[in-house]
Amino acid sequence: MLVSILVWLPLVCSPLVYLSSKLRKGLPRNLAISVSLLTFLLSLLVIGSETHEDWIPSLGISYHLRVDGISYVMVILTTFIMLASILASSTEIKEREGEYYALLLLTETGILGVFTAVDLILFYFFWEIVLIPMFFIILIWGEERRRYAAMKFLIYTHLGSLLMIIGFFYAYWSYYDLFGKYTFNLFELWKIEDFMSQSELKLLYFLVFMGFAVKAPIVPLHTWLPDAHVEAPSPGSVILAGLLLKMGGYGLLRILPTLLPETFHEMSVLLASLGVISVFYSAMVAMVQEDLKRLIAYSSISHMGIAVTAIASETSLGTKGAIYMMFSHALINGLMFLLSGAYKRRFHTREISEIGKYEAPILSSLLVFGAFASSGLPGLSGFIAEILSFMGVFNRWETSIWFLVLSAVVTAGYMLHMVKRVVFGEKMGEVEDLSREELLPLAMLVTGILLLGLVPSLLLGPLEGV
Amino acid sequence: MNLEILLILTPAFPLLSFPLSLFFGKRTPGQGAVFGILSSLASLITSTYLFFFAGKPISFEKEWIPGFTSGLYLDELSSVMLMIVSGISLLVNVYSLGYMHGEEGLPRYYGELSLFTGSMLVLVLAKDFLILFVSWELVGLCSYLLIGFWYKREEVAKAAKKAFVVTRFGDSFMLLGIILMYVSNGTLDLVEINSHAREMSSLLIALLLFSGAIGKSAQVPLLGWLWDAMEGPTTVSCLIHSATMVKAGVYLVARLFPYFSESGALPVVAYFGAFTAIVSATMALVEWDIKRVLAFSTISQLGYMFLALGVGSYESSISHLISHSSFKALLFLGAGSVIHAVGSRDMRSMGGLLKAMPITSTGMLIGVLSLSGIPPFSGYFSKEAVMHSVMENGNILLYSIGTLTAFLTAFYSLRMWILTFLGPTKKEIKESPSVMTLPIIVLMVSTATLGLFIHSGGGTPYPLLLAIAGLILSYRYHNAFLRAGPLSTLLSKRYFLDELYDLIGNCFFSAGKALDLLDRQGIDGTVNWISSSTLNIGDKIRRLQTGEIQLYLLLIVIGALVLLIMTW
Amino acid sequence: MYLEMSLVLISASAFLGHLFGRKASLPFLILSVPLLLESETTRISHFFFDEYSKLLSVLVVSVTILVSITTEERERSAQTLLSISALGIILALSSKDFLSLFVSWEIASVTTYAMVAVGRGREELEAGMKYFLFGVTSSGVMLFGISIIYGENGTLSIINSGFGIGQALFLAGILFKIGAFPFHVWIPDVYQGARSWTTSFLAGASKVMGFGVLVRSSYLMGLNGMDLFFLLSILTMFYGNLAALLQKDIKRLLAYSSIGHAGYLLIPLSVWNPRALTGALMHIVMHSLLKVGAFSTVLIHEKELGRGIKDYKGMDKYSKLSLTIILLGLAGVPLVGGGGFWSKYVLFMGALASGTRGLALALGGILTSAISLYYYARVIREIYSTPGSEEVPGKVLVPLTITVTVLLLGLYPTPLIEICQKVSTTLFP
Amino acid sequence: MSTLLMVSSLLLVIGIYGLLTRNNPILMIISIELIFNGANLNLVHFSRLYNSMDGISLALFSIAIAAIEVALGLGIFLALYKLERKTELRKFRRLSDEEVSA
Repeated sequence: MLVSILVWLPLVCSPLVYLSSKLRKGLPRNLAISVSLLTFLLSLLVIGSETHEDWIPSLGISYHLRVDGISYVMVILTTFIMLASILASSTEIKEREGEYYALLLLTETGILGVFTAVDLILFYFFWEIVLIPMFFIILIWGEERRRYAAMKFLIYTHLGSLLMIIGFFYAYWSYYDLFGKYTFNLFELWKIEDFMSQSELKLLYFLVFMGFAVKAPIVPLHTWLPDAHVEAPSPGSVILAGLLLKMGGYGLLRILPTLLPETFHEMSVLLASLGVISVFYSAMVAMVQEDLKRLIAYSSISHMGIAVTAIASETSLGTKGAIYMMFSHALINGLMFLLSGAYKRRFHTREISEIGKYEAPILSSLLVFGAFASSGLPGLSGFIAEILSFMGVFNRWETSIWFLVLSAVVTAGYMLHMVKRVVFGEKMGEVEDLSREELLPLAMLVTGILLLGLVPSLLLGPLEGV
Repeated sequence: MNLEILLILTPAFPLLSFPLSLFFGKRTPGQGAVFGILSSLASLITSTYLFFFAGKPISFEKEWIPGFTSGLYLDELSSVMLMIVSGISLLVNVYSLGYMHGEEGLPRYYGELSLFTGSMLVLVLAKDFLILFVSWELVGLCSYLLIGFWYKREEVAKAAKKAFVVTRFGDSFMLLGIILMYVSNGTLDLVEINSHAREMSSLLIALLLFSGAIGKSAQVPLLGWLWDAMEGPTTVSCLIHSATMVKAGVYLVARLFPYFSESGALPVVAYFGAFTAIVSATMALVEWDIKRVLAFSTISQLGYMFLALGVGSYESSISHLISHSSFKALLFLGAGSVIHAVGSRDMRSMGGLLKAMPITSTGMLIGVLSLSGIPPFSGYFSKEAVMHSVMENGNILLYSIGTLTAFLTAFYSLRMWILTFLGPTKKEIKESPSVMTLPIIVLMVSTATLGLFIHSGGGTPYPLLLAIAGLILSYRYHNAFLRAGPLSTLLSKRYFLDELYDLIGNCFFSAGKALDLLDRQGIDGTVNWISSSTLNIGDKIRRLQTGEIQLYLLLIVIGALVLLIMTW
Repeated sequence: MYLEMSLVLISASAFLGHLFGRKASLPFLILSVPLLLESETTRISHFFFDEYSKLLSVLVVSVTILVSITTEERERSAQTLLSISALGIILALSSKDFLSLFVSWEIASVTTYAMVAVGRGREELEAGMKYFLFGVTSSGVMLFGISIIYGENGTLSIINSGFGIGQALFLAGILFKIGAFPFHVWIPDVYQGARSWTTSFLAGASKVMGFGVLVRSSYLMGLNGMDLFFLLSILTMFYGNLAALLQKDIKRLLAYSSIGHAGYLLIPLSVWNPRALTGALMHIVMHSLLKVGAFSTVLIHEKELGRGIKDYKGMDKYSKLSLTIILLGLAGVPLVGGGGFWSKYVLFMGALASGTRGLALALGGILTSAISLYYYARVIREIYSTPGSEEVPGKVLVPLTITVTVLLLGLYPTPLIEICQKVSTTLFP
Repeated sequence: MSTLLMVSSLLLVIGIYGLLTRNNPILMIISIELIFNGANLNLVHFSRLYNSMDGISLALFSIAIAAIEVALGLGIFLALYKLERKTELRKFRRLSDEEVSA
């Protein structure tokens, strides 16, 4: 019962937040913070809870939410990142705050639902809910090319998820033909696998895979991400990078292998090679980016690529590594996006060569911290994620590991190249440093990265059963 | 039980002083120096206690990442290293009181210095590969931060980035080796690996680990970053880039010596070491930057240590490591005080400082003599031990390279000393403050006395003879190699290594640009093309509705006709 | 007995509407709805009222009520035309022989021609003229088809007799009304020209008649599952959505979107299975509600904002919110789009149930709804680009109620699905 | 028998031809009437053939309906004529996608 309260709490509160903007200017922000804080605390004790009722019995659609090892970790990540981005929004968002915070809470419900849904239609229901609020967030509060980016984001991901829903229907009907019962329950539908022909299975795999491949960007399908990230307001891109990509990753990690175990095994070589390509490809492209946010966007594609490869290895180490990578990547890229937002507020541009002209000690030291965290420096969460993922991948394939390790070097290369141009070099003067208000979310993310770097059992504990 | 606590405390002190000096440094005297000095002093005391009184080996274990056990381990080798690291770190901390006086951002400097000392101590004490690799990278981070201390200057930024990326390149191969080790042997524990070396050893893993050592100890081919690292403060160059960090590679091979010998990788180590020694020695002949000369000599002495390990003599390599730490630190601190006085690193603006800086010049002289391997000093005994073990190994090529390098070492070190201290005095300067000369004196004493502890086998005299010949020749024509035409340009261009590195960097960049173009035009292009083509189709179709009734009626009739046709 | 009562009430509302305007006709209309709900399957002379026609007629009457609320008070003739047309539609939906079908069909169509032209404005009259000419031609063609069918099988009742010339001509007439591909040409011009309340009636109710009669008669004539319908459905889907991409005028955009939705409604005809039919029934209900909601919102802001999408700024926040939800519902987005999501996906789910043709239809449907999301989002983008004005016009009541019902159906669609499922099983003996 | 069918389909074709070519609404209404009468002819003929009254009743209804439609059509045309002062249907191009290009 707890899990439905958790999932629907933000949605229920969002109209309140929207209406509160009429009463007093600052109210929506405080209300949103308290709601997300409440959800975060609630998410800590939601382990193991499950609700299962009928929603549309005649079609076999049930309202089935469940929190086990993996989704528990993901739920905590969601509420944590959401809290951080709401805190960070106060400095970034000045007008139409009521609508902004209401949309954020709506997104939170969608994401929480995705990580806990067991029924495929319910999963798709929450999957699609996230799209519209993010579209509006990019559209109304984004930067110059926001209209193009918002439209591209909406249509691109929508089309991907549409293919996925057709895959679910396909499985649904074959289940009905074989067993005569209507159900969308994930843990029932995999029984269809040994009755269906190879070509059908490949088609089903492809359809469902497309939905996840667009969201956890796998290279050929990633071009919506840099535009969406660059144009979204920085708290928005924190959620985009931090949580939306994880939905794709979670799908690949959880939904696809349970729905089609053997086919997933057969196709895992393809998935791994796609993952490796996206790691290396986006690392190389990130190297030449002139726009700070675009560089971080490509680096998040490359990190997610590592997670995808680790998922494809299907080893227990690999899965743990993938989840760890997703968690730490959310924190690190969240931090980097907030920093780039801070730079944007000070210099009104994202060009790396421009923002290096002035001195901001705390801001640049945090940037250095973020750069090293994302290049997997030991002692920070990125390192452990990489170690686990590499070991997991190595168990299955030796060759791909060379590319992954080389891309880790390239990551360090372009991150330091960026740091060199921003932090080092001639300074023309001072600019006012991070205010206390800006520091709070950053401090949250930094402690998260450090904590996960030094005490990995915190996150690996609940993942024992994986 | 209290030994284990002592074991943990040694690295804990400096690691603790990192946040302290970073955040509270501003308010304390010396901008955080207090924390630096106290913490290195404390760890020196504990390591001396551990060295003399503790029953070795001591080990401490705890499960860090679920599924992997990691911890600290102390034996003779690591306790010696403990002594060296904490000792030199103390001297450098004291020295930088004077050298870094008046610089802004000192709390950051002292914080990073103690972070470095702490992670170096952890590296030396690491019991398993995870802790080793964590401290390995942390040490790399500190070297990046400290090289980049004067971040305002452009070449400093380049040097720091280059240092980190090149060492990271080596480390990534080491990471591969570690993962391969875990996957094939199931354990990362160094002690266990050494004890089961026979059945666990594999040449590939050994070479991968060695490539990590090459990256960190700046051996061929990854040596391009060390002389650029001289952009950092001299105290940093002394502590990190000569005495401790660059020795991590040698320490790694020494720590896994049984594993390396079983896997048959030692000859490779030997040849890499010898080749690096000779190449870097030649580069030093034409160098005008005093710190760069010392950097080349560090690389070549490291080559010696790898050579000693390669030929199978573990003791001589460690002894050379110990003696090198003291006389190279002495040379660097001496060079530091000269730079501090003259204000530039270029030897052409120095000269005739003998009378003005008596302590520094005598200290540098002792260092030079010990470096060239002239008796009473420790350099002679340790280098003698190395050459003796090479001779015993019977490999003539290695032996001749060794002796030739000895000659070159003597030549360029005396040349450096002459150019700085003899000749016409160009500037009126005075001796450095006592806080800088005190460490120099301490190191002079240690360089002189250390020789007694090293028992060398008393091998062939050739290295000594050639060293003396080198000294004499260098006294006479110290700039000979500058006028050697094409050879001198080759040397001054450092075998075009810098150009090679830039080339690699650029080709990565151009590949990146090509892929970015592909991304913007290619993939993004197709996406935009699809959307614009659908829009065009939409537009073409839209034009069908001209609003003219006749056309509409025609359409309806055609539709009805099509239906009729469908009936057949 | 209830059925006769409700029919009498509707005709009474038509008569009173003319005399006393909306105040008199509305209560009668509202009263007739519960009566219709109570009526059991009976047979009055030529008309067979069963579950199928009951569902659709309740929909039509509620649409008529909503539309008549949006008309101005003084437009007396509007009420009568609306009620008579509703009456015609109800009768057409429940007729099983050509005579009653043709007569009620004509009653409904003639009143709609009059409705379009009643505005007396330059655009209304041109639209009325065009609509009149196309409508009458197609009913002429339909009548000719009926005469040939009558010639072949000697009886006027609709029976299964293959697919000859007569059937083809008859189908042409019906497809014209629903706006399938070759016969859709009149829809954009008439929807743009006519007054908004007429357009919402056309989109909401007369399309229901077209769909209802098409399904029943093709079922009776055994034409369901023909390749023709597959082709028509795909073509209509793609034509409607592609043409809507670059529309500047919001009413024209909604017109093309209803052509697109007509394509979806043709799916069950080509893939004849109970689930697809349930989906189609749900979709016709949702589509009518959403279109009436959309056009009534447009009606409110027609005067001050004009109809170009570019200048759709500064609406009050309630109508902004309801138009957004309605458009997202048409696009089939879950939760925020409410019931629109369920109806579309039950339809596609049904399509997928039968073979590769069903898969092609479902893929086509998915692709076109993605395209439709583009132009709906373009409209939403314009609405939200500037903050809304504060004062709230009284007329916003109708779109708001529709939005609320759509959202409720989005959260808990089971009642609607149950009813449609019950109805669709009656068609599968 | 087939000759009668010939005549009615001839009527249909003429009606459609009249619609497509003539531009004056009144003439178009006349051609629509032709189509209706073609259908009526058919109906009456077949009901005579099957000796049942259905066809004739439908024909009667259709005549009535045709009359209603003609009245309505003329009404609309007159209102349009008052406003536009021109009868060429091709002139009425305001409702179209033409000028509203992308």
